[in-house]
Amino acid sequence: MVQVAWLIPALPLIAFAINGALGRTYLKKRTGIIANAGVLGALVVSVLLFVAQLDHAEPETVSLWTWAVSGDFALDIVLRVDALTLVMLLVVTSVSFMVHVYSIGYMDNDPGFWRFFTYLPLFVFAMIMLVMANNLLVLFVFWEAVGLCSYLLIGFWFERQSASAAAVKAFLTNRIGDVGFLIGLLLIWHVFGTLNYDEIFSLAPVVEAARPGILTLICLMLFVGAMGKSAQFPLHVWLPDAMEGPTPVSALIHAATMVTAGVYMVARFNPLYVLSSTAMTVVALVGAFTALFAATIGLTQNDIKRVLAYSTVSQLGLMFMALGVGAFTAAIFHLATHAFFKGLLFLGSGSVIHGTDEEQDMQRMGGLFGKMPVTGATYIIGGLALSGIIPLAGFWSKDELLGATLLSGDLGYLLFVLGALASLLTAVYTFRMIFLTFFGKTRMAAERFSHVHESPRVMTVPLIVLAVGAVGAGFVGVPPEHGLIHNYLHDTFLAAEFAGLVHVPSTVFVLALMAVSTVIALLGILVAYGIFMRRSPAPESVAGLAPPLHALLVNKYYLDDFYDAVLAGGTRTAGGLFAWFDLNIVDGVVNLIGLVVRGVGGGLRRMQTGRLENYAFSVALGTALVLAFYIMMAR
Amino acid sequence: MDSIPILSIVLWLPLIAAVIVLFLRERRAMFAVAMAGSALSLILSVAVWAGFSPGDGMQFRESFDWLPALGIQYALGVDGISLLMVLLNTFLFFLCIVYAWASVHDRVKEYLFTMLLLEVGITGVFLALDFVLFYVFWEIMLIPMYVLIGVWGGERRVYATVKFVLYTLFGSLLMLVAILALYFVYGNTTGVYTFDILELTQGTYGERFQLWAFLAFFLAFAIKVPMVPFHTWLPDAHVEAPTTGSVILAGILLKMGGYGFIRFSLPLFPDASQAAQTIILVLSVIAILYGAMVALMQTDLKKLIAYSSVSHMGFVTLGIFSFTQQGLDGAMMQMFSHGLVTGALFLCVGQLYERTHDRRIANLGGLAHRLPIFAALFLFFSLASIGLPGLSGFVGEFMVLLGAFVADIRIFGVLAVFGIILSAAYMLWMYWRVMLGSLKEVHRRLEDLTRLETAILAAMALVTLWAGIQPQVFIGIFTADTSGIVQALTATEVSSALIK
Amino acid sequence: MIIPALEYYLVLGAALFIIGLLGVLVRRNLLIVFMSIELILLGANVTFVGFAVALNNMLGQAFVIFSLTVAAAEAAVGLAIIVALSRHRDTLNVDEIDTLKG
Amino acid sequence: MNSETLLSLIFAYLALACVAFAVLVIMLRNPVQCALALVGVVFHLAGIFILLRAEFLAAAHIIIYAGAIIVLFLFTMMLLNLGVVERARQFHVQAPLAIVVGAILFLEFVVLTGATITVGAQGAHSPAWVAGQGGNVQALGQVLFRDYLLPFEIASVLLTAAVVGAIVLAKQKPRRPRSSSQMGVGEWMAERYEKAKTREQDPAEPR
Repeated sequence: MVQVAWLIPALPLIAFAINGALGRTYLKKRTGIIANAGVLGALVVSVLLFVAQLDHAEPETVSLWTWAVSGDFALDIVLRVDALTLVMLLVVTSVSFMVHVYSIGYMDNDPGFWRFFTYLPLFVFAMIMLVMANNLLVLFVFWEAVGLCSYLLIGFWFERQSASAAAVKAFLTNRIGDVGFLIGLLLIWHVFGTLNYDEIFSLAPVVEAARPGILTLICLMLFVGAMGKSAQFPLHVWLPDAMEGPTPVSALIHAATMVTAGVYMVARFNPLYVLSSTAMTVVALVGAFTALFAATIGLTQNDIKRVLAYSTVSQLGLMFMALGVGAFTAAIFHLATHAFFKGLLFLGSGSVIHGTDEEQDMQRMGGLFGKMPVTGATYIIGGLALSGIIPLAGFWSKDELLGATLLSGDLGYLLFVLGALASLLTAVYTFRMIFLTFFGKTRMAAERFSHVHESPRVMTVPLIVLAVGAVGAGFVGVPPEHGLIHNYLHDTFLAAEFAGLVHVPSTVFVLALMAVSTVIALLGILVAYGIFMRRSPAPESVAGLAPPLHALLVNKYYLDDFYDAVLAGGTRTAGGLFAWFDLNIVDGVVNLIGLVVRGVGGGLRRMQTGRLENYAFSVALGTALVLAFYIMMAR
Repeated sequence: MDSIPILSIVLWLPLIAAVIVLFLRERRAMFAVAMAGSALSLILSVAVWAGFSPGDGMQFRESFDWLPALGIQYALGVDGISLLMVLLNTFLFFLCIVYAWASVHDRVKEYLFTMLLLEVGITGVFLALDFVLFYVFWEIMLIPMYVLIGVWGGERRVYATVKFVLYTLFGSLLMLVAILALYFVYGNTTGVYTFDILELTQGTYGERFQLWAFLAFFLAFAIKVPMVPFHTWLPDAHVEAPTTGSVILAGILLKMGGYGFIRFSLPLFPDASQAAQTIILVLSVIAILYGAMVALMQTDLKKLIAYSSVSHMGFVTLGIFSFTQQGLDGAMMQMFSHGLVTGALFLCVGQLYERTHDRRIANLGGLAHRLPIFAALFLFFSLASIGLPGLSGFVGEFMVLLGAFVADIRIFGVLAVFGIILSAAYMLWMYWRVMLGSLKEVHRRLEDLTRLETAILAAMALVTLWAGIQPQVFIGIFTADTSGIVQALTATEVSSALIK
Repeated sequence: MIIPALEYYLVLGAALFIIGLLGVLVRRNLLIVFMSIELILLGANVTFVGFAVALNNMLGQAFVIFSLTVAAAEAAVGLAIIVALSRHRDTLNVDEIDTLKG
Repeated sequence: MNSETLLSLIFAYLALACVAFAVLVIMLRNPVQCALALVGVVFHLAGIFILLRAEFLAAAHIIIYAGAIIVLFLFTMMLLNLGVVERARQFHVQAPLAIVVGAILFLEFVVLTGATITVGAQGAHSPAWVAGQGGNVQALGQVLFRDYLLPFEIASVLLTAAVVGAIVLAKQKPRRPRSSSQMGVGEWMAERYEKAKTREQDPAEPR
């Protein structure tokens, strides 16, 4: 069964190839069908494979071809199928398929329809390969490939300067992370002499014993890569801007799948991370800080997609926090549930944008629930799941990772407080968004409000399906610590257990925690209700409570401006200096030499009268001198 | 196949075509002959590849005495290193001549003659197994290049050609001196006076002599590569050269420098190479970062790509002077990839220029609206140039970095990694300003690529993709030969360490 | 076997050579410059034949034949150039012909 | 007076006459006279060759130089009508310097001839061998057509090339707008004559 694993990436790839070659001239609208078929095929094969592998989650591999052999460096392209991969595959292919279906409706009137359905399967292919990679290099290759797709799709509406700018920003920020990843990869090659997962994992304890500290360095470098891809502070700046892309893209790439690649990577390298407590602490702290940091910004954003983007950054921060305390299963669990409800929220916001004729500013919305009931209902489900209301998906996973954090020791208390605060703010901004969008009196012009409509079925059906997922996906983790996903991933994260990072909570603890997190979520919703429903329209008045704080948050702590001025501006200034140096100094020296030679030549040129007899005379004179010299010497 | 002098045929076919072209009047006929000549040359070099057995040293050798009194032979042969270069060379020349069909209408006969002559010269450099023959080809190639830039070039072509020729001539004259010195030193110690490259490579030379000879060779190759600070001829030459001239210049001419380092500098002067390692590594890293920084601020498309070449070729020298298998293989792959990708980028710029008659980035914008096929291909090659994994550019850079990490010169590797951020920055920023955003009024009527132009770029794109997905196909050609060089080098390292 | 001694012939050759050289150097008329060049060749011929006889080697004499060939060819081409030149530039004055100047 | 003295005397006369005529060649104003002086040089040189028993070369010199080359010179002069033209300054400004250098060179030659030249090994072509071949002409023929046949043939190629070259050069039409292609030869010569006269009278004529 595992031998057909190559079909999973191959089918979307074939769809990409067909659409890319024929889409513009021949297929046009039919590209949507082909892309959907390809991704559906991948989904079906993934499910079949999952079912077939359900009872034994031993890693299996499928060799494809030799990539390169150079001296003692040898690398094959190998597909890996194990528990973690299969979980990721299921999430990726199912969400992808929903987004593909949805996009047929959403992109219907776009002149770049075929282009969209060329890029999207390419992304799915790359993402599938990313999770199926069996060695670091292939992981890196597709790590970059998904970044490329992200670049292409963010800049999809390339006539907009802001879209192109956002695309370049995303690519470059990711590149900064990738430099860390690449250095980590090279260090692994240098230290381990191999890039294969299993070999690295089995050698890790030996290496740690032989060269203490090197693993910390490697883990931190890899984590820099993860920070770039998963938009962790301080490399998070690209993700909100990435909302310039079409909304299905935001749902698929910038919420459900690609941005979780960092989480996947750290989880995949758990045998390395558990050996370095420093790296783990860094991961946890960065994650927790990002979670809170992004949530505060999310409170003040008015663009519906930007709120979701900061929410994504925040949720990814929670996942990293869980990874950092060794709760790998909880992190992956949250990754999976998050994919469903965040995908749902994004698609819902896309539906809103679609129905309101490209309106993204929540200040000009309100009261939309009556106009678009399906979207509104599913959106509320997604919001509840995100806030962590029992028994929706987000509750189980968030509850579990908060619990694991609390149990992880001294640092755990701090992390827990940060995480809980982030959860509280999450509930606040989520319901701020819901209230501002769907409830209260509308703030739209009457003329426009009358044109608001529910989206077509091709878009609402995916919403419903994802809403079902957002409700039900959490049950794979029930009962806590002993659910389906825990058993399934148990072997993958065995290293954490060996390292003593897994603490089994008592039942009382679990129940108490459940109560606490429910209270937190409800509290958040209440606060949002109090501010944004009862005193609607509220944003301005809220801002008036603490103007400096509000300004700070609205401007995202001025981090973007700082980067723009210092990093981009600095690089440009330096580039200008270098260019000047090259033109005037380096080339100047060359030209100076040329000038000197020319000057000397000009002097000598005057000797060239051009008259033959002068030349003949010089010859004669020269001969006379040579002979004179000869005669002198002969004496 | 032993009985057929296939290398000679590959080498001289374009010359025969060139001579025939001289006697033709019709443009169509001239192109037919030129294309046939270069296509046959390409096919035969692929045939050589098919018959080539990796790791068996020099193959398809031909030799007969030329000036036996002086130990000069006409000797040809290929190993993996030169085979890859020859393949790249014949491939690019064929495409360039096909491209010229659509773009060159001025002095066609002279143009084709020059191009074919250039092909002979460059192929000869890679095939020659005799120093004199090598030097002859090395210099002969300058003349058609000079003509190509000087006749079909831009406004400041005279300045550019003179600079190019003087610069390279300066380097190669020193090399000639070193070759003669080598000849006499080898002859004095062994009594055999020969210019045979393989035989001279077997010899061992004193440390002082190595240092001086290395320096002379180094200048010639460093100017060709070009390494910072000998690079300033490159932007000028590229900007003024006609499109095909730029393609050949970037695609193959620069590779002669890297080839020279691998073929001559390392085997002939192992001790001197070791001694110069640090300096060259520093220069390489400077080239990578400095070239990228300068490229960032260029306003002319061709200059930008020219400086990106400086940056990319920095990886080549970095790889070579890491003295590791991976580094050398990476350098080879980087040269191959750079030849394809930068060649293709110059073709793209040429096609753009034919349509807009402008190369200043500020005057372009939003061209993707009118030129969708072009936009896709241009993006493809820009990404390949950035070193996107899965395309050929990545393989070379990655393996060079591997080499740097293996050789414990990690600091250089780490610094070089930052070059890849900068390369993404200048390429994507350029692409954004040229292709994306809103279209300018003057460009409303541009036409997209013709089928022929698309086919040319697509052919290059396919090879780029192939080399990125399955680089082993190409690495397998030369890795055995590079490993021989590395082993010889490390052997001397060990021996000199023992002496100390 | 050579009367008078070889040196005399050599000195005669040298004298002719020098006189020819002087003609090239001092005269302004291109035609006369050409004649002076013939003188130089003649000087060389004397030296050749002198050596040939002194050394009992016919090669020297054979070489004079070639020297004659050169003289004839040179005269033919040179005079043709003179004709072309005088048509082209209206002068046979050597110092007015200075296009060799860089 | 033995034959040796006699021969020496003959040599002295011939050599002095050669030098005298040569000096005339470079001193006379009228090119025609120069050409005639050159004939004088050649004839006396032929005498010297006979003195050296190189009869064939003597004849060849007279035939080729006097018969061909100098005639060619005279013909050119007539074609260009130069005999009349040359009344301008005849000698170059560098003449005094050149004479000094020439004198020094001559002295050096003489010194070298007297001091350093040693006669090398004797060749195979002794007078006896020459006589055995049937004389100078036959001997030279043996050497030229047997030992040095290829160079001889190449020399003929050179001559052919020279002939072709001369024709090409002389056939070139002047590039001036008032080209002589429309003029008859006489008209063209007349025009040149006028031009030359005006130039001669013009005091501002460049040196």
